[in-house]
Amino acid sequence: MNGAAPFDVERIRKDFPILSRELPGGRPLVYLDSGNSSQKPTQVIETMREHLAQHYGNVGRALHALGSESTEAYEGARDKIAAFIGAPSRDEVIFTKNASESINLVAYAFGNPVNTDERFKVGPGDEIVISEMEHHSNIVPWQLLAQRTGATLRWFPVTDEGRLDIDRLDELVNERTKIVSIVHQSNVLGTVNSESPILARVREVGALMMLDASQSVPHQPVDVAELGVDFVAFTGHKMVGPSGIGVLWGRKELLDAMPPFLGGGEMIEAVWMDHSTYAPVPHKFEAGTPPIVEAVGLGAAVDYLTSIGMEEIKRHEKELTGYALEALQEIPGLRIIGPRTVVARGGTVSFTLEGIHPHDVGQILDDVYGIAVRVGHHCARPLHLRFGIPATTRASFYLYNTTAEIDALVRGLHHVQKVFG
Amino acid sequence: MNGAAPFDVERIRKDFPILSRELPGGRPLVYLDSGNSSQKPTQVIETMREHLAQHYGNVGRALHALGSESTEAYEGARDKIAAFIGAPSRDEVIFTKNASESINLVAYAFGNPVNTDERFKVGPGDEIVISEMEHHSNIVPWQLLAQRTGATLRWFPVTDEGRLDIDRLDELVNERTKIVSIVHQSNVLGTVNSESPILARVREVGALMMLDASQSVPHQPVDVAELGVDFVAFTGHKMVGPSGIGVLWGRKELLDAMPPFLGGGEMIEAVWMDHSTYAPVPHKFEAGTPPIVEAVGLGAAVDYLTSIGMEEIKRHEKELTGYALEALQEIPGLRIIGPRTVVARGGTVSFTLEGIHPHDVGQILDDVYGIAVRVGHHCARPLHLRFGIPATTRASFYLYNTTAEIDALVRGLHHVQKVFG
Amino acid sequence: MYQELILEHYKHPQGRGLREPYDAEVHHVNPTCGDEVTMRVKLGDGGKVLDVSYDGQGCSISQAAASVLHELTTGSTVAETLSVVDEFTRLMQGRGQVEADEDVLGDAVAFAGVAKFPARVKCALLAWMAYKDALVRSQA
Amino acid sequence: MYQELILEHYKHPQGRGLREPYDAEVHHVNPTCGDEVTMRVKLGDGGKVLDVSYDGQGCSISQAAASVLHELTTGSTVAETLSVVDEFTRLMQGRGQVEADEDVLGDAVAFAGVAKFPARVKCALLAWMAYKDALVRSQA
Ligand SMILES: Cc1ncc(COP(=O)(O)O)c(C=O)c1O
Ligand SMILES: Cc1ncc(COP(=O)(O)O)c(C=O)c1O
Repeated sequence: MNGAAPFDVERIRKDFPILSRELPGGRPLVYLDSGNSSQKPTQVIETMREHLAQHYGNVGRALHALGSESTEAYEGARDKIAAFIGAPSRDEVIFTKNASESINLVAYAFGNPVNTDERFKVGPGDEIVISEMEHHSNIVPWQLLAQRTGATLRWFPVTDEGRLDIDRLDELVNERTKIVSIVHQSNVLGTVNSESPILARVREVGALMMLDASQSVPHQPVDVAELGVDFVAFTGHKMVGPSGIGVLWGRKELLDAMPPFLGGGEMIEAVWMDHSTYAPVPHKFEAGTPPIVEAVGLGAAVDYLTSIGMEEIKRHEKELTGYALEALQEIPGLRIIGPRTVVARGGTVSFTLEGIHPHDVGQILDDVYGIAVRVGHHCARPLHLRFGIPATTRASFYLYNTTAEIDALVRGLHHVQKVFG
Repeated sequence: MNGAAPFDVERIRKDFPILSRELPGGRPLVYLDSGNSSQKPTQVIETMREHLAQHYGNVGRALHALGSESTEAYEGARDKIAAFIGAPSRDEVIFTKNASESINLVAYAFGNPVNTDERFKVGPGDEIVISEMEHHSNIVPWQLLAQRTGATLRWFPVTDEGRLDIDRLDELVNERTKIVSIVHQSNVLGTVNSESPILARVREVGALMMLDASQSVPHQPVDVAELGVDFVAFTGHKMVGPSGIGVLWGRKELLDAMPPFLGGGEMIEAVWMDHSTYAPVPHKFEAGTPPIVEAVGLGAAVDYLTSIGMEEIKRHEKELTGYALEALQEIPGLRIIGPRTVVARGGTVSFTLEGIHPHDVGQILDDVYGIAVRVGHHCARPLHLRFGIPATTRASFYLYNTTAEIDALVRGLHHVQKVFG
Repeated sequence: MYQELILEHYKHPQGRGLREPYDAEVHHVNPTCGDEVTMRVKLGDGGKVLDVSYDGQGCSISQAAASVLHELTTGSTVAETLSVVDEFTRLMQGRGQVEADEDVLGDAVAFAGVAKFPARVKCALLAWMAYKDALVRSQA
Repeated sequence: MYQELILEHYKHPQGRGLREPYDAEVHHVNPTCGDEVTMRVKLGDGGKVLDVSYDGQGCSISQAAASVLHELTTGSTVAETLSVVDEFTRLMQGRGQVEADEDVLGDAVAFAGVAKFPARVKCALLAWMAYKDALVRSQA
């Protein structure tokens, strides 16, 4: 892709300074927690440093040289991200602080008494549909909306294999549905959901549809126009970008119809003491000084990912996932929560070890081998309740991971079993 | 203060790499736009770089070594900021993305049908009080609240000298008032408002009071306990810290009583599909992955400011302001908008030049001399309407500015007058 | 950016002042910086632009643009002036990357430097957008 | 952090199981990780702790902590056990900076390493907080 050099994981690892770091006690770092947050390449870190040290100024407001340089870098980042996700217009890319804010922004557009657009009216009798495999960030905003407005929250169940159960799609999504918000790739199961059957039904009943793409945009080519949904949320820190920046993509026509969310500088056209008019999107939704350097860093992240090629990254992760699924299933007492084959799933593998609590698994992996995995409910407690377990251990892979690291994980798990044997 | 070295502006300037940068065309940079956003010292830039390159992990959720290092750095930054503003408890310091989000967070706590606390109930007949000298970020959130709830927005006028006019305090703040939100230091006039007479009346009528301290916390010692108000908002990028981070300080008892604002990961205690319980403050208001590296950078910024001493910074800026006020008033046709003496004002000087539009002033200062000032309404359009002018030119000073830079400004303004003479 | 020609037009605006008769009058404002222009257009037979009169306030760029516009449009045909408007708009929105067509733009070429300053582009375009609007209304 | 003693208590919990008679029963949950403990306390004359019985599920730290607690409290007086609770809490909340008092803590000193892991401190404290709660209720 892009005529880039062939995928070379050792070369890629050199771009990430932290990967050659030693942990206290001389442990090497084996970072298998990118689903939680990814590491950053020098290209991103240096772009941010350089911007802070030589080009920083506030954006939008300043006419002077630094203000122009910052504004150009900030708006240039918007162009890059629009291109990266195939947005029909750059104005559809809104910078937020994280995926959570992106989802809340959309949730707060509903049931606002000031807004008269039918599509965003929500009250008792109206329904909002999510799923049992959502991250808390795609559950709680909708719970809060339901509480504020009296609407009803409903959800798709999950099958034993960790797939979305859409058997009752036609009943769940119906004339009372205002919005359906579903995760694109589960941060626990690894499952990649196919949005098309749901979207078809959503269109039939005249509802809107949002995708939480926090775990898909970093790991596979995502084209929002191709997806065809109305809103897509994702977050910078999971895609080799900095913390403090997220993205909401939305159809311009809908963004135009939505009321403002946060009020303040930059999101206005003109202000009087008793009323205001608002700037056109995307600025309408970017109140106050935005995460300037963070957006610039995310632009550099997108450049970096593109230079490697998203198809290549996906292929590499698929290889790792296949390797890991096979190796892990040979460990006695290990139960994978989620699909056991690489079909329609990403590089996130959650599991339990019989008789050993995930906290203990994670702690020993870290203490003894420097292996960073995540343990707990991964901000998806209802999904764990569904499987009747309080917690899992999760290994998640990215472009810089190797099969040797998976071997280390397997060795580590054997040791854990010995300690608790 | 702190037994620090005596204030040495030349030494301080060396900490800010951008200040020795050359602009295109070989112009030196004369940065007089810190009221818009401040520059960053190496200490902040390097702390962020180092964290990204060697210690980055997600906070709160991860048990592993990097997760602990990041969590410690992030929560350590909270400790530093709590100490910097004299917060009675570290849990009262909430990280947001900017001051605008901080103010919106408080505004959204009012009139939420889910919340039953009397103090946050707002409806028709209730009143919200701001002032005519507010930044849009302390106007629009309250307009939006008034629109959502039917409450009435009222405001203190501003005197011709650019002071808050509290003559009608007792009428403006009354039994119907729910909250008064006022700027601590005006970003246009430089005026520093005394909160105490207003606060006394606010307490009499049982309302709440918020201070927008975006322009005071960077420039003078601010002790929230001493101020005695209920909420204080400020922003990282104006206090030598990074973009993408703001702070809300609030009394714990009130924060506890407020409903959550953004929903998502990290702000919960436990989640079921149909309801959730929430984490204690500050985490209740920090949904999703926070601006981790930005908080760490803000911690370094606060360390830096403390090492210089806030009293010293205030004194230095007062000197600059006195010098500038005197020099500027000698320019024929120049009218200062705001107090003309250094009493109860900070280092922000806005003015008009007869017959020359501020855009032209700013452009020539920048093009010819590399002097960065801000021109326009500085996100305070109602204040400009009050003075019957569409725009002003604003010079704003910080710890790294010199009297030589003010001399350059004066020379530049003379040149502007020659061009348009 | 402050070409001699721009300053000349700013200090000595051509055709300034609102005149009778006119077919349409428009008032345009740039809310972010407060620049304003009121513009009247009088058309004649054969699509002739008989008069463009205006008044306004704002920065040198916005006011000089109105003066240059007056000069370039008065006496031409609507069709001719529209191609100037188009070319000027293209130049202004080109972020400094677009080569100006001097043959079409005449004096307005002096504004080429403005295109590099996104914040000022709106100032330069204010009068031209008002003119386009006034044309539409005259012909309606 | 995984001291032999902790693993021993985890694999061979002392006094586990809910027993009769009891004065109070409490159920504590750590919502972030799902660790749970149910605890019963039976007090006797002179503030004697006659039995502390418990059941639960969770990580080795939380479960071993309950077992150690059973050993340290059963047979002591309420006053004595409260000073152990206080010292254990102080140790756990000390972020690894606090020196443990072995004389007071006995076997519980094995948990000192946990204090360096903020995320695990709650696990270690779960049973101890439940015990304190149960005491209050027994005496109420
Ligand atoms: C007085 C005042 N309040 C609020 C703000 C908003 O801060 P931010 O843009 O960081 O949200 C600013 C600065 O822009 C300000 O000067
Ligand atoms: C599926 C999913 N949705 C939403 C989020 C929230 O992202 P953020 O924490 O950046 O708001 C995450 C990651 O934490 C996630 O994995």
